Amino acid sequence: MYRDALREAIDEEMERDSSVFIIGEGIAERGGSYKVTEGLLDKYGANRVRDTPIAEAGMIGVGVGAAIAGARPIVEILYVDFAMLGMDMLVNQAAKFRLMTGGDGRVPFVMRTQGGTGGGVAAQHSQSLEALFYHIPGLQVVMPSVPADAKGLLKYALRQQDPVMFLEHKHLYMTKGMVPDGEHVIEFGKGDIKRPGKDVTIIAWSNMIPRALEAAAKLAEEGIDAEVLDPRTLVPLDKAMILTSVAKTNRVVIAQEAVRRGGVASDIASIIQAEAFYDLDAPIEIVAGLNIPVPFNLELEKASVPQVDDIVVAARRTLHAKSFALAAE
Amino acid sequence: MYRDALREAIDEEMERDSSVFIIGEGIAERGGSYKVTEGLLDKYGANRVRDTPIAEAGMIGVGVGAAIAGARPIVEILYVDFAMLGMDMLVNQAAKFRLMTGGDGRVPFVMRTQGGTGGGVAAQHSQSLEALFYHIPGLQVVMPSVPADAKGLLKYALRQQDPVMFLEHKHLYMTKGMVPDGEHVIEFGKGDIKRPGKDVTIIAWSNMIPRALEAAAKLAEEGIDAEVLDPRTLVPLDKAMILTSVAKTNRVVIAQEAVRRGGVASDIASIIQAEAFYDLDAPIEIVAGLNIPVPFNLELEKASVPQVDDIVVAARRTLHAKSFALAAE
Amino acid sequence: MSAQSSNGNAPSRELLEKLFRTAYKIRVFETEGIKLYRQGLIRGYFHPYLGQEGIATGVCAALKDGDYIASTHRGHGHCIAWGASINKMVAELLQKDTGYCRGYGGSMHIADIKAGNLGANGIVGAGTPLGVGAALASQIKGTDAVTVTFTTDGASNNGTFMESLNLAAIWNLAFVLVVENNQYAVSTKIEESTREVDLYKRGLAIGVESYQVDGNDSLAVYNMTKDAVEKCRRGEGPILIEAKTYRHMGHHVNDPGKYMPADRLAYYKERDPVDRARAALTEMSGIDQSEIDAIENEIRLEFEAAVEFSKASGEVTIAEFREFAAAY
Amino acid sequence: MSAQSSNGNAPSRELLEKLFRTAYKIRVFETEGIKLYRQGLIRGYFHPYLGQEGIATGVCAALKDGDYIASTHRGHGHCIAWGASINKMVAELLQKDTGYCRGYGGSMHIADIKAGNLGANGIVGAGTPLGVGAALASQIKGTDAVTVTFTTDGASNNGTFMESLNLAAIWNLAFVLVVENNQYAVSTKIEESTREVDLYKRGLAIGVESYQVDGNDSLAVYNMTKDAVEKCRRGEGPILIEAKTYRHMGHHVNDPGKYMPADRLAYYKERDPVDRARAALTEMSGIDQSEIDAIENEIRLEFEAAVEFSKASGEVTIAEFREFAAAY
Ligand SMILES: Cc1ncc(C[n+]2csc(CCOP(=O)(O)OP(=O)(O)O)c2C)c(N)n1
Ligand SMILES: Cc1ncc(C[n+]2csc(CCOP(=O)(O)OP(=O)(O)O)c2C)c(N)n1
Ligand SMILES: [Mg+2]
Ligand SMILES: [Mg+2]
Repeated sequence: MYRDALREAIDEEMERDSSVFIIGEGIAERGGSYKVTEGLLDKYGANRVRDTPIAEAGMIGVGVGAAIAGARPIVEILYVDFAMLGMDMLVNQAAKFRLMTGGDGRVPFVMRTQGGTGGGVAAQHSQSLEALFYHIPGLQVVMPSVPADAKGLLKYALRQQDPVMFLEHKHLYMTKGMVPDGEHVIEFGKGDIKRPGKDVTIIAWSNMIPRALEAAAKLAEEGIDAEVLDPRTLVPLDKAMILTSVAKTNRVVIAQEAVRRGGVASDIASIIQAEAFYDLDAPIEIVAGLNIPVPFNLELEKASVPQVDDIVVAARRTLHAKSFALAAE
Repeated sequence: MYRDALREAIDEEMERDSSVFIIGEGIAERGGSYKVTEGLLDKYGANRVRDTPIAEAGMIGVGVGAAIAGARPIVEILYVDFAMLGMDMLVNQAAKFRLMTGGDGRVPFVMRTQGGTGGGVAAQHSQSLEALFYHIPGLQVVMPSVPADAKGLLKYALRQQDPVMFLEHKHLYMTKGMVPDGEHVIEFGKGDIKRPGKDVTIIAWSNMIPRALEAAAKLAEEGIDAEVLDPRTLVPLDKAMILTSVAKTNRVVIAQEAVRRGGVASDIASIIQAEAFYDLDAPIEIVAGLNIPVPFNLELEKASVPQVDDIVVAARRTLHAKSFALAAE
Repeated sequence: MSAQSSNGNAPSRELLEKLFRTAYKIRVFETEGIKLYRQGLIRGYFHPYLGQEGIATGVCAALKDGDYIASTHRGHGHCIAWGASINKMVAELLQKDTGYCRGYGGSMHIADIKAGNLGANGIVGAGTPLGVGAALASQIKGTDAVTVTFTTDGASNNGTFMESLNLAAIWNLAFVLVVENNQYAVSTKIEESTREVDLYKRGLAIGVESYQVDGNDSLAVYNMTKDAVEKCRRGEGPILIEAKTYRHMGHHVNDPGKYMPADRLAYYKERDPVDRARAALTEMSGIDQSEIDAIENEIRLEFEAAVEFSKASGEVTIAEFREFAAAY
Repeated sequence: MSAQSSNGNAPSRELLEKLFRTAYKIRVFETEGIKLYRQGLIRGYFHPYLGQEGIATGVCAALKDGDYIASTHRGHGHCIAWGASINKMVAELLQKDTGYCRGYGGSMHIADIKAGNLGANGIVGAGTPLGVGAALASQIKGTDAVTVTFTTDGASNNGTFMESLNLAAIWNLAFVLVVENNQYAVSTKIEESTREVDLYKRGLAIGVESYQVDGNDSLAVYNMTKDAVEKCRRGEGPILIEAKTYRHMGHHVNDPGKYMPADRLAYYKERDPVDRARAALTEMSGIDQSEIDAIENEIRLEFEAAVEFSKASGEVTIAEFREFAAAY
């Protein structure tokens, strides 16, 4: 399971490198709200596995300081929403330290947290905030969708020199998937084709990957062969893989759970239209959350973020646009 | 001057509405770092014009609470960079309160601050962070480029029911411009054509407007007639005006001082490509800050954000793309 | 300031009955609410106020119309003590259009601005700056309103606590910060979060009058709050009150709370705030058991009726929601 | 902990000379730096440490190799006391490639990680969590390093102050928080920012050993820090030291500082930390005036040489910067 894959990654890296440590709320004895850190306290002791008070700004700041001083902190923030309390430390310290020191100062800091909707936890516990980190130069943004990626990317994160926002999804912790045996490390900036196809490229990440795959299966029934591309890391972004896919399919859907306005999907769309303008046979379709906070009511919660059918409809639209364009020629 | 226009707006609204008050660091006796609040303490007294300690999270939070309780706070944050300390209050409280209360709770809160590069103040005092607010549903984002807009938009902000991020630019405070006499209020969501033209649409805001106008003047010398469109408010965005202009020019440059990755320009580009795909004769050009924090060294600082010539070159490119496309047909 | 009584007079029957009614109403709401949760009728988070009833009860009884409260993620008790409609509360938990937030907010976001309840909050500590802001608004408008923020031991280690209390202090705001020290943040013991578990000392360090009270004694809480509120109305705020208490169960409905030592729990259950409010009413007012029974029955019926009301209510439609989103 | 001496012995000539040298070096750096600023050679922000030299001087003399410091926006003094290269400091202020940050950082961002200087900071208060983090890293690695964060009266009203000090406390970190209370945040008097101007009390409120010292007496600062650092190395940290002081001029080079009352300023100038360090050296060590003159001359020449060095240095090219950006 996704959560086990994460635990394995932490465990292996703590084993390998004694400067790796983890702090967060209820992560020690209790093993974390999502059980990712279960057993680590017993294995590595209270020096390297520590509970904190409810002090997000403090624990992020302390993590950044420890990283500057040469340790390798993992700071677990319960919900990405709460990371807002530590934004100064992320934006003004972690992300800027390298530039401000002329290149010398590195910040091998990993913030693990989780976002997204799920089960009526309402507006302050349901956000997808990757776009905020994405916009800050110096922060790497990782959003694994499957257990194998979760493990490989987290292991890589813990060998990086620069800050990593490692964003999990509350829906994914219990999802299953194969995880390769042995040393399994995935470099940042390498996307993954989760399903090859030739008619339309669906770009998605995190919890949108299972939905995109379901959508692709439905589209296949209609004879539409969708390629599902998971960038896995948003910063750095595998532009080459995206452009190659677009050159093949000429049609793009980008699906994100985050709200539409100013999301990462917009940025990817802006890159594609700039660099593959003449490849596009239809407008890029963005399937995204509504521009409103997530409601408590479960039906409304569901309506506030993309579902499988939204992706299907958008993909279809990119193909109709083509027929329309052909007809008009 | 821009700063006088801002002061006039605050003054008139404080006069009109006794629930308007202002808090910030050094804004009372000292009149603010940019002299925007000079004289207000004398006129309105220490009850409504208050200095605060260095407590950005606190003062934003207190402002939000006061707004919920029916007052009309203006919270001045010295640098937009420091607003990161108050992100939780902006993202999780101010922006969400209306939804979370089912529509009843309104937050007539105005945060005034300033961003952008200028004079070697380095990485933690030079950012353009509008994209972070832009992505949070519930926050309105205002970025005036000229004194008249500064005044009219700030007056409107102080009559709004929902939170406003009022983002000034440190380069603009001393710029001059006509300000209409009498009651001058500018509704949000209405862009302004700062220069009409027919060959290419340059969309810009804040400090990029003077540069876009200079670029347009240079382009005119080459016979290129650029339209300079200032949305003035990014949320709400005057999509209609943008699409009308694009339908006319078929070519777009978007200029922002913020870094390229995940900026507002990307989002505007994504909207244009989605809604005016068949109008575009060339890829939308985004002219933006480099994806790196702003350096102290003045030459490097300059190189890190768009200059007039960058806009000129981008505009030219959109026209060459056209000749290329025509030649290829 | 004495924890026993604010003026030396014996408390009135009216007051004692009010305290008991409120505490009992909270008890019923939480106990029955948990059942609804277990039936799957309530979703999302539900943090019961069981064991802490004395605090909201005592504090709110000392406030008046026009005052404000701001609350926590464990906010049902504050709402009820503030006089909220049980119908609208239950409806909110059941995601219904007739709820306080039309089902948009849920347990952690119930608010009633018009009545001066600035709302529960999903962000630990956030109620403090918001409450200070309401107090500031009152000062600027020149009203005599007092604002109470209920906050927690967990929140006391967060930066917002001292930062916003300090703002209240320099402006002498009519603000009372009630720190409900239930000695845990989820499973983390207070001793693991700070060396100084007497939280009122933090107020003293920045020149704020600060007190400690037994949070399970609603009358003591009432008396202390009454004094604090009067001082605030005279411009002598802010004041911090630390109320020691203990939860009767885990952090939220699904937390078995096994980390809570049985003897500690027993100690606090012996000092159950609802029982004590009942005892105070019985002993000091001479009310007889049948009257107590009637009160309890009335409250139970009110809750049952609220469940019926809520079940019969509709939900906001997706079309309405989309319209709201378009205007957001 | 006595403010006079840590062990009752008379201070050595070596120590006294070190204190004077450091204080004087800072004085020269700031005085001459201001001239360069006025000539337009230095741009951006420049917050002089004039008047506060006693603090950085005394504190850093009590630390050893392998320890860490984190500093403020007013950071030149800390750098110098930490033993920084004057060449690289001046070059940084002059935006040169040979500067500590190759001209990318400037006054507010000078750092030297390899030497354990975590850097100045443009965000008031940010050095505290960073310093606590360095102390945590040392504890995890099992070294005996101590981290000192220099912070300010202004920062003490910011949430980060208590929040991060509390983390240091629960983990017993080898961390010393030195609060330079110069009684102003830009033009705002400390009395306007808090009711309790004795800032060490905040540490006490969360169980942190806390002291106050005359920041203009570098020897007293040294002694107190020495004791604190020893305790920290024994696992008895963290410790807070409030050092009272006063600026000799406005907040930054361009601030005339008219709001500073002349008599207060005069009071502190009579207690000038550089003069006091010189007097202590002269009186306690029997050094003669010509030796003092030689030291002063040497320091002045070092600064002049640094200006020459810097002027002769080049700047990072735009091509290099673009390459850096591509890799960022
Ligand atoms: C800023 C923030 N961090 C973490 C959480 C997750 N969380 C919710 S309740 C809770 C424990 C709160 O303990 P305390 O503040 O003492 O209140 P109590 O639950 O005891 O009433 C935590 C950690 C949160 N909601 N907000
Ligand atoms: C978070 C933050 N808020 C505001 C500022 C702007 N600012 C720079 S220095 C300063 C005053 C600082 O006063 P204090 O903290 O006492 O330090 P001092 O200047 O007295 O050394 C202010 C408000 C800042 N740099 N960071
Ligand atoms: Mg608690
Ligand atoms: Mg100061």
